[in-house]
Amino acid sequence: MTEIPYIAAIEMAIHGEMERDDSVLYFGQNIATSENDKFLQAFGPDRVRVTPISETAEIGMAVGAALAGFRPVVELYMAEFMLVAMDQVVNEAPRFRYMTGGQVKVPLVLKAGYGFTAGWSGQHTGTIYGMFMGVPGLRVAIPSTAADAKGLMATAIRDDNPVAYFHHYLLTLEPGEVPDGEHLVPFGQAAVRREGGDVTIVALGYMVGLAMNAAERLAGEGVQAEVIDPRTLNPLDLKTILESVEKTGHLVLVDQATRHGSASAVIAADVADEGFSSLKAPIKQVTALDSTIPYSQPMEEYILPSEDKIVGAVQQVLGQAPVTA
Amino acid sequence: MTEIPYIAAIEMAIHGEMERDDSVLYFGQNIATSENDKFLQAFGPDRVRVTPISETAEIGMAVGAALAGFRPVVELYMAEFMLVAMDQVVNEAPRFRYMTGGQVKVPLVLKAGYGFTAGWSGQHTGTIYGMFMGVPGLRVAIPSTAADAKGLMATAIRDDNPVAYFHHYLLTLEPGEVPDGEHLVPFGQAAVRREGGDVTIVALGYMVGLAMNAAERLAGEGVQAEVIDPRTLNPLDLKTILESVEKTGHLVLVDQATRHGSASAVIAADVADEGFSSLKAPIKQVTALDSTIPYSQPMEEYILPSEDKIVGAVQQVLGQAPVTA
Amino acid sequence: MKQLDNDRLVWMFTQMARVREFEERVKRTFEEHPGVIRGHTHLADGAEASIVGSLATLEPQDQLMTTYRCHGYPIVLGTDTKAMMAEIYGKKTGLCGGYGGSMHLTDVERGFLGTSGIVAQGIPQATGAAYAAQIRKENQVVLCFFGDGASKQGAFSESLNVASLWKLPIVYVMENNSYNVVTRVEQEDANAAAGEPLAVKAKAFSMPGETVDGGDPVAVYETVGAAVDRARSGEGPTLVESKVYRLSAHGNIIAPPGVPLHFPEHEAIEVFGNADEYEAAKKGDPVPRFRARLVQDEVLSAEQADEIMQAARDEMQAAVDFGIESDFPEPAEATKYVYA
Amino acid sequence: MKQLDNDRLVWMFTQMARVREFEERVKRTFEEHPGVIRGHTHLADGAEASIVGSLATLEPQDQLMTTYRCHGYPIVLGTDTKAMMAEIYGKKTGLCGGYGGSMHLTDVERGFLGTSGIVAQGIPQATGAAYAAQIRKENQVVLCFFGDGASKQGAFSESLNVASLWKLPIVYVMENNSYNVVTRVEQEDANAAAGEPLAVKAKAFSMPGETVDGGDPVAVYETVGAAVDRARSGEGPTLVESKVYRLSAHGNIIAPPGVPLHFPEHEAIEVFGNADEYEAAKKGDPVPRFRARLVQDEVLSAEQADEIMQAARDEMQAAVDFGIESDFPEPAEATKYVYA
Ligand SMILES: Cc1ncc(C[n+]2csc(CCOP(=O)(O)OP(=O)(O)O)c2C)c(N)n1
Ligand SMILES: Cc1ncc(C[n+]2csc(CCOP(=O)(O)OP(=O)(O)O)c2C)c(N)n1
Ligand SMILES: [Mg+2]
Ligand SMILES: [Mg+2]
Repeated sequence: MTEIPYIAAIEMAIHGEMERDDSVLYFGQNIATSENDKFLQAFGPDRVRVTPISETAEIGMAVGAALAGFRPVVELYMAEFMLVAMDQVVNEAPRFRYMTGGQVKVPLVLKAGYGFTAGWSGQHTGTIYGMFMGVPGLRVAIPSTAADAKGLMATAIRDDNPVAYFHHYLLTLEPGEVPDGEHLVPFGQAAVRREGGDVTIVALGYMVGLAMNAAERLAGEGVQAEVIDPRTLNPLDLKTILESVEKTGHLVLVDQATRHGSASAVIAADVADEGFSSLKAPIKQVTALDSTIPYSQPMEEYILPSEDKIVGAVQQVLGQAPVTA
Repeated sequence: MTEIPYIAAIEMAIHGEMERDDSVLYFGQNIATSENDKFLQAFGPDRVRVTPISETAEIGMAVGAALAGFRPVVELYMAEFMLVAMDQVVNEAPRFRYMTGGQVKVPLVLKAGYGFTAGWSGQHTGTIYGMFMGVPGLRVAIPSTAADAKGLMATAIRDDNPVAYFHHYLLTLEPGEVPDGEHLVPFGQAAVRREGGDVTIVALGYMVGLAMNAAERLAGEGVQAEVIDPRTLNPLDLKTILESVEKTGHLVLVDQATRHGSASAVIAADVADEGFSSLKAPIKQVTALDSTIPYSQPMEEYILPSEDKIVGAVQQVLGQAPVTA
Repeated sequence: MKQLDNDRLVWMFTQMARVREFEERVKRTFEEHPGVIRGHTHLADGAEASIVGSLATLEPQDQLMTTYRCHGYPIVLGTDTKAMMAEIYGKKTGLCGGYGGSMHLTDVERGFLGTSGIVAQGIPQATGAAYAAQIRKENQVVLCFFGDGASKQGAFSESLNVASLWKLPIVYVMENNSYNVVTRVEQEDANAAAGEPLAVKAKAFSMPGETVDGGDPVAVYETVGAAVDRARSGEGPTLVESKVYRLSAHGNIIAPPGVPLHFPEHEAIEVFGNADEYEAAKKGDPVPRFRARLVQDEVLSAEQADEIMQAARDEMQAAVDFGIESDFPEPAEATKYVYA
Repeated sequence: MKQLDNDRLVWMFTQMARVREFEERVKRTFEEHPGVIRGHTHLADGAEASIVGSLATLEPQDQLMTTYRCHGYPIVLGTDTKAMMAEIYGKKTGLCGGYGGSMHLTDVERGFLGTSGIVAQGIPQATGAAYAAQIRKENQVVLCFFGDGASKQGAFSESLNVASLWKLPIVYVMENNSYNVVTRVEQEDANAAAGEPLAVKAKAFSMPGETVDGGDPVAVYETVGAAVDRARSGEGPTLVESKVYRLSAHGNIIAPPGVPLHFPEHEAIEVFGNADEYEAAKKGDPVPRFRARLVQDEVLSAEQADEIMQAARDEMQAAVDFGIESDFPEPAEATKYVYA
């Protein structure tokens, strides 16, 4: 175990997989432009390349290189930049295997940061994993800790399917204990971050930290919250969530996305079907308000989920607070 | 009232709005390439233009023309073709008004067909309105009848926000009674297609027809289903749905999209929150299976929602059928 | 580039005949077996010389990617035409098990990595395969086929820039058939509107651009062959504009179930009322044109040519029969290949 | 194109001075008022001559769109610099009410229709505004600004093809500052790698392409002016490559809250260790260069030039004060402009 920042854990995983497997490539914009780059030094310009600002070419080339037997990791910086190349992500990479009747596989990783709600304003702050979650053939990972950042990236690179790997910008420098050497976090296995019998809080990505803080505050009021971090949205570990709800009878979901564009809604709908009989109260979602993210800090804060809003939602489902829609 | 096909109703609305308002433009691929084109003849080459296969330019130009005071309608044919220009749809058109502090508006309509499950295979059959539903600033319409096709298109063109207008390919030639002259269907007003007290079926787009047939079959078994067609996903008329669920206590949603990429999940989540106390049984969704759409007909049918599956889901929520997940 | 000896010329003619006959049988299926072909089908008739001339330049280790208009290439590569027809008929014996259909024929073993039905999206994919080829260092070249329309899609220019910058071993073959569905190239392309060849686009990427008569398989072989040699020797990519004329409409009509599908007349006639253009193209049909040349040059006798045509007819009759007689896949197999 | 008389030259220098001073004050804000500017801020220092020379060609009815590197243009158009600074500080008195911030300055009344923070996406938008101008027939021209990097994005080529095909009244001004963040243009552009100017890209669209010294406002005025004249007379678009050098880093450092933001050294030094390049660029700084020329040509005296600089300093001090003193918007106003 070593304590390193979240972003270093991601890089460690890419580095480790590149050492392990010659077929792993790493390319994208604004990486490895100088000779001092450590990836370039370690793996050379065949496997590590800076690309032009051409996401469609970048992701399309990743598809082609994957079809031809490689395992590309594409550095995209911000998740929204995938939007200019969305067809490759949604309608190409995850479909080739299927349409060819299993003749090919398309192992690639799209590394994309999201949710940079630090004054990045309307076009760079989106939490858009919800758009990818339901795409058949595409895996979606959303690490919330440095250890998972490493373990999910390593698993993503070894997975034979295309993976959209979303790291949260506000976690970039967040330190955490990370296992040394090989560390794989399996896809489809949620982490129970905190146990509790009164309410289940399913929190996504960066929201896990907020939910943990809210849970501590609630504990001070005698409410024991179980905090679940699904870690991957596809596959989704619904089982762990259902088991928790069976125990607690109450569910609050926390997602930085806007409500109708959230992944939390999709999870809530699954629980409203398969976990209905466990539920003692409405399923509440704490999400961003239905708005583009504003630049100015007080307005930005108003739009986003917060510890207060999580505590409020828990109190609501437990009948401890007046219900205000 | 005149009986005309769904597609003719859409064209009638565009034609009518172009007559009414000189600022309405109509452009896109493979339209108006010959002098015989009726839009070209009526409105001339300034307002009606064929474009190259360049969706990013097409939609981006629509944004620019809208900023400059026009109301473009972009012919996109298949909804998936928007994916190559997704940034313009998701991160540009709906954000400009907001980011400029209300200085501009971006009235435009993206006319896109979806769900062509008639052997169009993996890349042309998607039901992807779920990706757009949660985008703040973007309106989403999904007409299921010829009359609504006309009325929602007219409203879309007059709306001051960008609108993604999704018409279903399998409805193209479906005839329906359409009001003559001006006909506007307001956004955010669901249609109750059939009244019933036992179960609420919320069906989206083409699924409305399947749901109506299923409801007829259920009526034969003594089950009265209320069938609701939301008509627009943003704004969503949750009120009508909640009122119905309050009456029936049971909810089934039908969506041609895959489950985790569906709009029905988002609606289900809203009901699991705001309508929880009305619910007597789990909320069931009838959606496509989590798969790319195959070419071969027997496999295609296996993946898609059907009347049988709707009837089965209703029987399940009413406790009349064995629950098999 | 190897010289084309007589055997090779006969081989080229044979492949052209096979592609033509396959496409004829696909088209006839709409009448002879209505309802068997679903969705959208795009034919290569008229482009045979371009396809065969291009693929004749390849070595066994080479690879290619194409568009949805994809029937011709695997035939030339040696893919079983029975499996191809069965795929187009949606049968479990199909090349892709009935999962893909007409638009997505793929034969990875023969280097045909697949297609995209989304215009131009295969261009970056082929470019990625060329990147893979470059770093694998096994002397591979990738051919990337696409239409004139596709060159108006951003994916085209993004890819050609990278390929030129990285000197990737790839040849971009633009099959310019003067149409994008019902749009004529002058209506959508600034070069065409200005009277320039589309190959001029290569200049934007500091890359060579060539225009060739795509109705002449030998000319195509020479032009693409020079580009392949260039690519193989590490000098980078070339854009080849191959001028062809498709002899069928863009695809079968687009209609919901219930309406019988068929191929309408070519857009020159149907949309533009320009039968002359179409008739002129018919007169230049590359298959009889190449046959006449080979017969005149005494590479083939008329009888041998007829035998080749007859063999193609027999082969494709067998393909149709096989496709019709094959079974559909099991419905529940539908979720089999969603994930690897 | 009008001749530049002395008044106009002085006006141009004044605008360059104002832009420079504004950017200096934005940059200093990171030290003087830490935490006030959030997110990502991109400066135009080094591009003043290009901006002013370009905008000097416009008539009142004309319009423009730019990238996130957008501070310079509205200053020249006459937008209140107080409102601009307040926007960058996130205040309710800001040009966009605090909704947009540094990357999205917009002043519709002055023809500045907005910006996109997504590379190259403003190019089709400006092209659409030019389509609107063409059919409105009020003699308008649209200027579209973007970076060298943006020309590698599909949106660029898709747009230029349509504009040329439709002969739209637009001028594409590529500000080639040789960098896309930390990537040098030769590392990402096939033309640059081949030693060709980026203006050669215009050939792919059968459109004129010009390269101009973007450090010389008069040269820019003449080149862009000729293109504007051409556009206004209905002859269609032009691509102008304006060679500039940005004198600051791409933007302030990218870091989560808690880490104080600032502008690092220019990438030439920070990433490539090439201080010589940067020093040479500094020597060619367009603001003192133009000042020297005007003084030498006796268009201005040194004292007058100093006065202009001082006035710019005073104006921008007032802008900073105004921005600092202004209030934040009410939080609940945040949902106000989601829908029209
Ligand atoms: C991005 C996208 N836009 C539109 C379409 C619809 N479409 C299918 S084929 C086609 C024409 C393509 O023309 P061209 O590239 O010249 O190829 P051709 O069919 O002539 O061989 C179009 C517009 C599509 N498949 N993808
Ligand atoms: C589609 C997209 N990809 C990547 C980015 C990140 N990005 C922001 S500015 C920039 C550099 C653009 O370079 P250039 O076009 O030369 O403009 P400059 O900043 O040099 O003025 C990049 C890569 C983005 N905003 N949008
Ligand atoms: Mg074509
Ligand atoms: Mg630049």
